[in-house]
Amino acid sequence: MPKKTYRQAINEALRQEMERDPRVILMGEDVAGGMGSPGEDDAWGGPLGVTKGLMPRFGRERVLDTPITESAFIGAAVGAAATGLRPVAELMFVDFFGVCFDQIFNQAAKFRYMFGGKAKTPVVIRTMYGAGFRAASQHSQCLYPIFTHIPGLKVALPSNAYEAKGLLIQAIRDDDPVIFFEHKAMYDEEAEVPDEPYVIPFGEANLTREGDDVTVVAMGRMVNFANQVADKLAKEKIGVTVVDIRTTSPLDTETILETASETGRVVVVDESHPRCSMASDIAALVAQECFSDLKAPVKMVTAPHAPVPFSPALEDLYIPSPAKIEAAVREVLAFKG
Amino acid sequence: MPKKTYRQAINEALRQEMERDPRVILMGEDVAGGMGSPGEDDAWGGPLGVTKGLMPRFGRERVLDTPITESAFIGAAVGAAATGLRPVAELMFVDFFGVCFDQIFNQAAKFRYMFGGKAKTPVVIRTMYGAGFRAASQHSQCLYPIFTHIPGLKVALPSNAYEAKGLLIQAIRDDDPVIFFEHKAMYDEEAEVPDEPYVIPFGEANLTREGDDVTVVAMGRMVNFANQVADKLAKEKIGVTVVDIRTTSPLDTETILETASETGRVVVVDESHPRCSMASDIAALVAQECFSDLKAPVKMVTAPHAPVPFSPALEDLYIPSPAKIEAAVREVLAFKG
Amino acid sequence: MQLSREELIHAYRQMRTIRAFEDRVHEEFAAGNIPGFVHLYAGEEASAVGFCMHLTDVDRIASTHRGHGHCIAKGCDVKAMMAEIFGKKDGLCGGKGGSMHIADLEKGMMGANGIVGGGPPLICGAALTAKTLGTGGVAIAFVGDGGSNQGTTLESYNLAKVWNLPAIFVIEDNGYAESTASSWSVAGSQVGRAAGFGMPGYEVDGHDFFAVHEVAREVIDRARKGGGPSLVHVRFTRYYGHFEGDAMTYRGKDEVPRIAAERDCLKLFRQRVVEAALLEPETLDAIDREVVAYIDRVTNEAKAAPMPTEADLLTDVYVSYH
Amino acid sequence: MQLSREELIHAYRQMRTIRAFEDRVHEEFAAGNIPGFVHLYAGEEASAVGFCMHLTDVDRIASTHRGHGHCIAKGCDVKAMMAEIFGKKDGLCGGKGGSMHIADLEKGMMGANGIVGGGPPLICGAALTAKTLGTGGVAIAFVGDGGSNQGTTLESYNLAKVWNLPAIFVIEDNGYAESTASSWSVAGSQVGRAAGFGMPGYEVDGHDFFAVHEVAREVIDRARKGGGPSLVHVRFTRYYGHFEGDAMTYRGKDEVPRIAAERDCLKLFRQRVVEAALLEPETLDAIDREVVAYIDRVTNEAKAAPMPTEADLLTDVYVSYH
Ligand SMILES: Cc1ncc(C[n+]2csc(CCOP(=O)(O)OP(=O)(O)O)c2C)c(N)n1
Ligand SMILES: Cc1ncc(C[n+]2csc(CCOP(=O)(O)OP(=O)(O)O)c2C)c(N)n1
Ligand SMILES: [Mg+2]
Ligand SMILES: [Mg+2]
Repeated sequence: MPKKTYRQAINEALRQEMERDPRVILMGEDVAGGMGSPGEDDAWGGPLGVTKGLMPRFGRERVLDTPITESAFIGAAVGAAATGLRPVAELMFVDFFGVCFDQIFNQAAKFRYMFGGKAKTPVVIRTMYGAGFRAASQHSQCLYPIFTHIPGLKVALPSNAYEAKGLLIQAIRDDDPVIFFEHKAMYDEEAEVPDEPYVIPFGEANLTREGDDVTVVAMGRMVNFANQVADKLAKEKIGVTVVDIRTTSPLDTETILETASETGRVVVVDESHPRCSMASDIAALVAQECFSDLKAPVKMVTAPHAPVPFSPALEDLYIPSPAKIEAAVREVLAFKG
Repeated sequence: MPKKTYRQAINEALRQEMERDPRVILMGEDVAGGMGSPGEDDAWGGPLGVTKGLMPRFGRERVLDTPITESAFIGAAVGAAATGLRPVAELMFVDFFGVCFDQIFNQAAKFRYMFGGKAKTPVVIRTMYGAGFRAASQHSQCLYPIFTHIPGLKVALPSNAYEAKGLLIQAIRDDDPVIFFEHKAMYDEEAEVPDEPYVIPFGEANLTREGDDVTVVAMGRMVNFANQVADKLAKEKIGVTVVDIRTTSPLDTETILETASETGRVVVVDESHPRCSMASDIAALVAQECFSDLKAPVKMVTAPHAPVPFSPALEDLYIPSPAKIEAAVREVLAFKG
Repeated sequence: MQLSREELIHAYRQMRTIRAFEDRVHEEFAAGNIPGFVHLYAGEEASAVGFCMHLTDVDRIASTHRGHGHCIAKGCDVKAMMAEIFGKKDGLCGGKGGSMHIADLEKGMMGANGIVGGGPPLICGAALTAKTLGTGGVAIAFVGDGGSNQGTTLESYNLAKVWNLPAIFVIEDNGYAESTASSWSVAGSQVGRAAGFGMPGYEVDGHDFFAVHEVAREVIDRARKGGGPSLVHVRFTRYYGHFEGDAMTYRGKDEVPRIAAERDCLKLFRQRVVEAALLEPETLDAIDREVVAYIDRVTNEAKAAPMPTEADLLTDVYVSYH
Repeated sequence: MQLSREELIHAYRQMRTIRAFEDRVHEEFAAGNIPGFVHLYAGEEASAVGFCMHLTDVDRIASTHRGHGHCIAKGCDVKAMMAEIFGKKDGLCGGKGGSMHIADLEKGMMGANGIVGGGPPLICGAALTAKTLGTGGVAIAFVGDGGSNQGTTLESYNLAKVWNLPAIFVIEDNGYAESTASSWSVAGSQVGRAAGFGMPGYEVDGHDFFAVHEVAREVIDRARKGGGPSLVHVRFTRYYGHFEGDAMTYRGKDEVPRIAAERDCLKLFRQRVVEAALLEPETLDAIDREVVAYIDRVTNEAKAAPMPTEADLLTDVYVSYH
C-alpha cells in the first residue's frame, strides 16, 4: 500500500469527497490563500499546507478563504450545513474556539434536538490541537474534552494517516456536526493509506496492540506513544493491549470495557489537562463497569493542570511522554492490592 | 441568625465588598438597567434582580451597564483586573460563554503563567446556570466542567444562601480569576446568613450530612437534593454523608477521599451532562485513590447526554432528581460484589 | 409599486395574526399557563411581514429570541407554534424548543435564537448555500438594536460583503435591549455602520408597513441579482415587556399608549388602505374576527394537546449515534 | 509640534533597536536557534514608536502576535525579551511565554497576544481602570488589518465609545493577514468604520514617523482630556514573512525591496532630520553601531543563559491554589 503523510491523507480525503459530492465545500483562513494579493494564488493551503492544491482543482467557489472572523465563518458553515451544503470549515487552531464556540455548541450541536428532529447540520470542523510545537499556551491546547462534553457533537481524533483519511471521510458523510482534531505534530508522519476512499465508522475503537497484561486506552497522538511503550515492553514479555478509541464521542465503551476486564489493569492516556478530561471520563467508566475485574486502580497519564509552557525545556516535561506512560504501566502492573 | 435568600446573600456580599474596597466594581447587561431610558433608573438589577440597589448606592461609575457585547465587557473586566481594579462581571447566563470564552480561558486564566508570574488578574465572573426554569436548551446549561478543565481558573458553586455570601466574598478577595456559578432556581431559597462579611475558603468541602453507610458527593443545587435524600434515608437508619465540594477548582480531594474511604460506597451527583463531567472527574478520583476501600462501584447521577428540553414534562425527567439520587444510593448500598 | 388586493389582504392578515397571537400568549402567560422566557413581538409586525412577503420557501431567515412574528410571517404553522409554546408533543419542535427556539427549516425559518447575535453568521451560511447552489434565494437576519452591537453581527457584515452574499441584515430597533435604551447602547448609527462596511444602509419607519415593504423589495432585489448585502434599520417600539413578567418601569410614562394610539402599524395600515379605497373597513373587520377566532381555537387545542413523554427525552440528539 | 533633539534621538534609537532586534531574530530563527511561531515587526517600527513616545508607564498598551516592536517601544527590557524568545529562565516571562506572549505589566505592556483580536477588550479594561482611578492614563490596542475584522475588536469600538473611555485603536495595516490581502478582507474602510461607531478616525502613512507621531499626539491628548476613543489606520508593509518560515509567494515581485528602498521608516526619518539639520549623520551612524552591538550582546547572553527546569513547570498557574 502507498505510504502517505497525515497531511496528504487529509488532503486526499477532502479531494475525494469534494469530487464525489458537489455540496462539499471548504472554508477557513488561508485554506487557499493569496486572496487579493498580487503573487501566487493558493499560496498557503492553510498554515501547514494541509489544503494546498484543492483550490486550483475546485475553484474559489468551493474553497473559500475567509476574513479572520471565526464566529462569522464557522457560523456560516453551520448555517450552510443546515440549508443543504456539507461544509468543512477549518478552525486553524482549536485554541481559537473561544471566539466562536457559540455557533458550535449552542447552534450546530443543538439544532436537531431543539427543533424536534427537523434539522440536520452536517458540518465538519477541522482543527489543529496539541503540544510539542513550541507554540506556547494559546496554540498548543487539546480541548477535546470540552467538545466531548457537549451533546450533539461528535469528536474524532485520528492517530495516524490511515485513521485520518477514513475518519475524515466518515466525518464528511456523517449527518451530524463533527469536530475533527488533527495533531499538529503528526502532519509529517507516514502510514500506509489506500488510494481509494474508505470510511472508518465512528464509535468503533481499534486495538493497535494486543496483550494480556495491561490495557492502555489512548487517543490521537498518544496512541503512537502507547504503541511505542507496548513494543518496548513486548521485548520484556509484558503484553500490552492498546485501545485507540478514535472518537471520544461517540465512545466505544464496549471495546474499552471488554479489554479492561480481560487484563484487569488499565492506564488511560490523554494529552489534555486532567480535570474533567477524557482520562477521567474513561477512568470513571472503567472503574464503574469493571469494578470486580480490576486488579489495580486505573491510572491516568495526562498533561498537568497548567497552561502549556513555551520553553522547549518545559514543554518536553509537560507532554505525556512514552516514558511517563511506561512508568504508569509498570505501576499498575506492580500493584498488589 | 437572620434568614436571607440566595439573591439577598449575593447582593449583600457585593455591597459589603464594594464598601470595603473602592476597587471593586460591577459590570454587565442591565446590572443596574435603565441606561438612557426615560423611566426608572436601576430598573432591573439584572434579569432576576440580584444586583438591584447597588447602582443607587455606588453610582454608575462603579456599577456599569454594558451593551450586549460579552467579549468586549468580559474582556474589559479582565483587562481592568490586570491593571488594578477588582471587577465583578456578570455573564448573565453561562450559556453565553461561547461568545466570550477567549477572554476568560486564553486571557484571564493564562496571564499569570504565560507572563512568568508577573500578572495578577483578580476578576470574578458571576453567572447563572442550571435547569428547572423552563428556559430551554440555550438558557439552562451547567457547563462548569468546562471551566473546571481550564488551569488558571477557579470555580465556585454555592449550594445555599450562606455559602453564596461567603464564597462570593472569597471570590472577590481572591487574586485569581474566579467563575461564580449561581443556580437560577435557588434565588428565592432562604438560609441563615450572618449580617457581617465572612469568607468561605476555596478548596474546603463541607459535610452537610454525616452518616456511615454511603457518601454522596455533590455541588451547587444538587447538594440540596442530596440533603433531602439523606434526611429521608436517615429515617430508615441509613447513614448518608453528603459532601458539598463548594469549589470544583480547587477541589478538596482530601475530604472527598476521606469520607469515601470511610463509607466505601460513593455516589457523585452532578447536574451537568455526563461526559468529561465533574461526576466523572470525582468518580475517577475516588476509584483510583480509594481502590481498596471501595465496597461498590462509584455511581454517577447526572443529566443525560442531551440538550435541556423546554417542555416541563421533559425537563422534569431530565434533571437529576432526589428520586434518582435515592435510587443510586440504594443501588450502591445493595451492591454485593 | 402598488400591492394587489390579495397582497394587501395577506399583509393585513399576517400582521393581525401576529398581533392576536402575541396578545393571547401574553394573557396565557399572565394566567400562569405558559412557562419559561417569552418575548413578544406586538408592535413590530410591519417588519416581519414587510420583509417576508417578498420571500418564498427557498429564501431563509434567522430570527431572535423575539421570534413569533418572524415565524408566522415566514409561514410556520400557527397551531403548531402555539402548541410548541405550551410545550406540547405536537408543537412545531415537539415541545423541545419552546418560544425561543421555534424553527421550520422547510419553510426557510432557521430558528428563533436564544443567543443575541446568533442569527447573522447562520444567515451568511444560508446565503452561501443559495449562492453556491444557484437557487436564487436570499437570506435575512433579523437582529435587535441590542444584538446590533454583538461581534457576531458585525463580523457577519464584513463576511457578507467580502463574499458578496445575498444576505440582508434587518436591525429591528425597538428602542430597548431589556431596559437599556438603544440611544445609549448603540454608538454611531446603524446606517453609518453599514457604510463603514461598504454596504448600502437604510433607515425606515417600522410602524409604516408600506415603507418597510418598499425598502425590503429594494434590498431583496439587489441581493437576488447578485448585488450583495444591505442593512436596514427599522425603528418602532415593542408594546409588552422585554420578556413576559417585565414591569417596564424604565419606560416613559405613556410611552407605549401614545405610540399604540398614534403609530400602531395595524391602525396605520387600515387608515391608509381605507383612505385610498384599496380595502373596505368590513373586509378588515372580517379578518380581525377570523384571526381572533382562529387564535382562540389553536390556543384551546394547544392546551388540550398531550405533553411529550419519557420516550421523547433522548430522541433527536443526533441523526445517529453509536 | 517640534521634537527636541533628545526626543529625535530617542525615536531613532527605538526604531533602530526594533529593526536590529527583528533582523537578528530572523537570522537566529533561520539558523534553527529559535523555536515556535515568530512574527517580526520589521518595516512597521514607526507605528509602535510614534505612539508609545507619548506614553508613560501609567499608560497601557495591548499588542498582537507581532509584538516585539510594541514591547520595545513601551520600554520592556530588550535583553530579557531576547532571552524570552530563546525560552530561557531569565526571559521576561521566565521562558513560559515566548515570542507571542511577551508582557511587562509594570511597564504598561499588557502582552503580545496569540489570539487575533484579543487585545481590544483588554484595552477597554485598562482604559476603565485609568478612568475609574483617575490616573490620567490612556490605553492603546494595536490591531492588525486582519484583526480589525474580528468581532472582539468591533465590539470594543462600541464599548469604548459608549463608556467614553480613554482608549485608542491603532489598526496596523501591513497589507496582509497571513497571505490574504487587506484590500480583500476588509470591507468598507477603517476610517468609515470609526465613523460608523461615532469615533474620530484617521488614516496615516506608517512609513512616516513624524506623521504617525503627530496623529498619535492628537488622539492621545483627546483621550487624556476625557474626549473618548479614536481610531487610527496606519498603513505600511512588513518586510519578513507572516511568520518566520513563510516563503511569501503571495507577494508581488519586488514589492518588499521597492518599499524598503523607497519608503523605509528609518531611511525616511534619517533623510528628514538630516535635511532639516536636526541631527547629524554621524549621530545616527553612532546609534546604528551602538544598537547593533547591543543586540549582538543580548543575543549572545540569551543563548548562553540557562533553561528553566522542572521546578518551574507548575509554578505561577495561580497566585495561590489549594
Ligand atoms: C449572547 C447573549 N447575551 C445576552 C442575552 C440576554 N438577552 C436576551 S434578549 C436581550 C436583549 C436584546 O435586545 P435587542 O437585541 O434590542 O432585542 P429586543 O429584545 O429588543 O427585541 C438580552 C440582553 C442573550 N440571550 N444572549
Ligand atoms: C482568533 C485567531 N484567529 C486566527 C489566528 C491565526 N493568525 C495568527 S496571525 C494571523 C493573521 C493576522 O493578520 P493581521 O491582523 O493583519 O496581523 P499581521 O500578522 O499582519 O501583523 C492569523 C490568521 C489567531 N492567532 N487567532
Ligand atoms: Mg431592542
Ligand atoms: Mg496584517
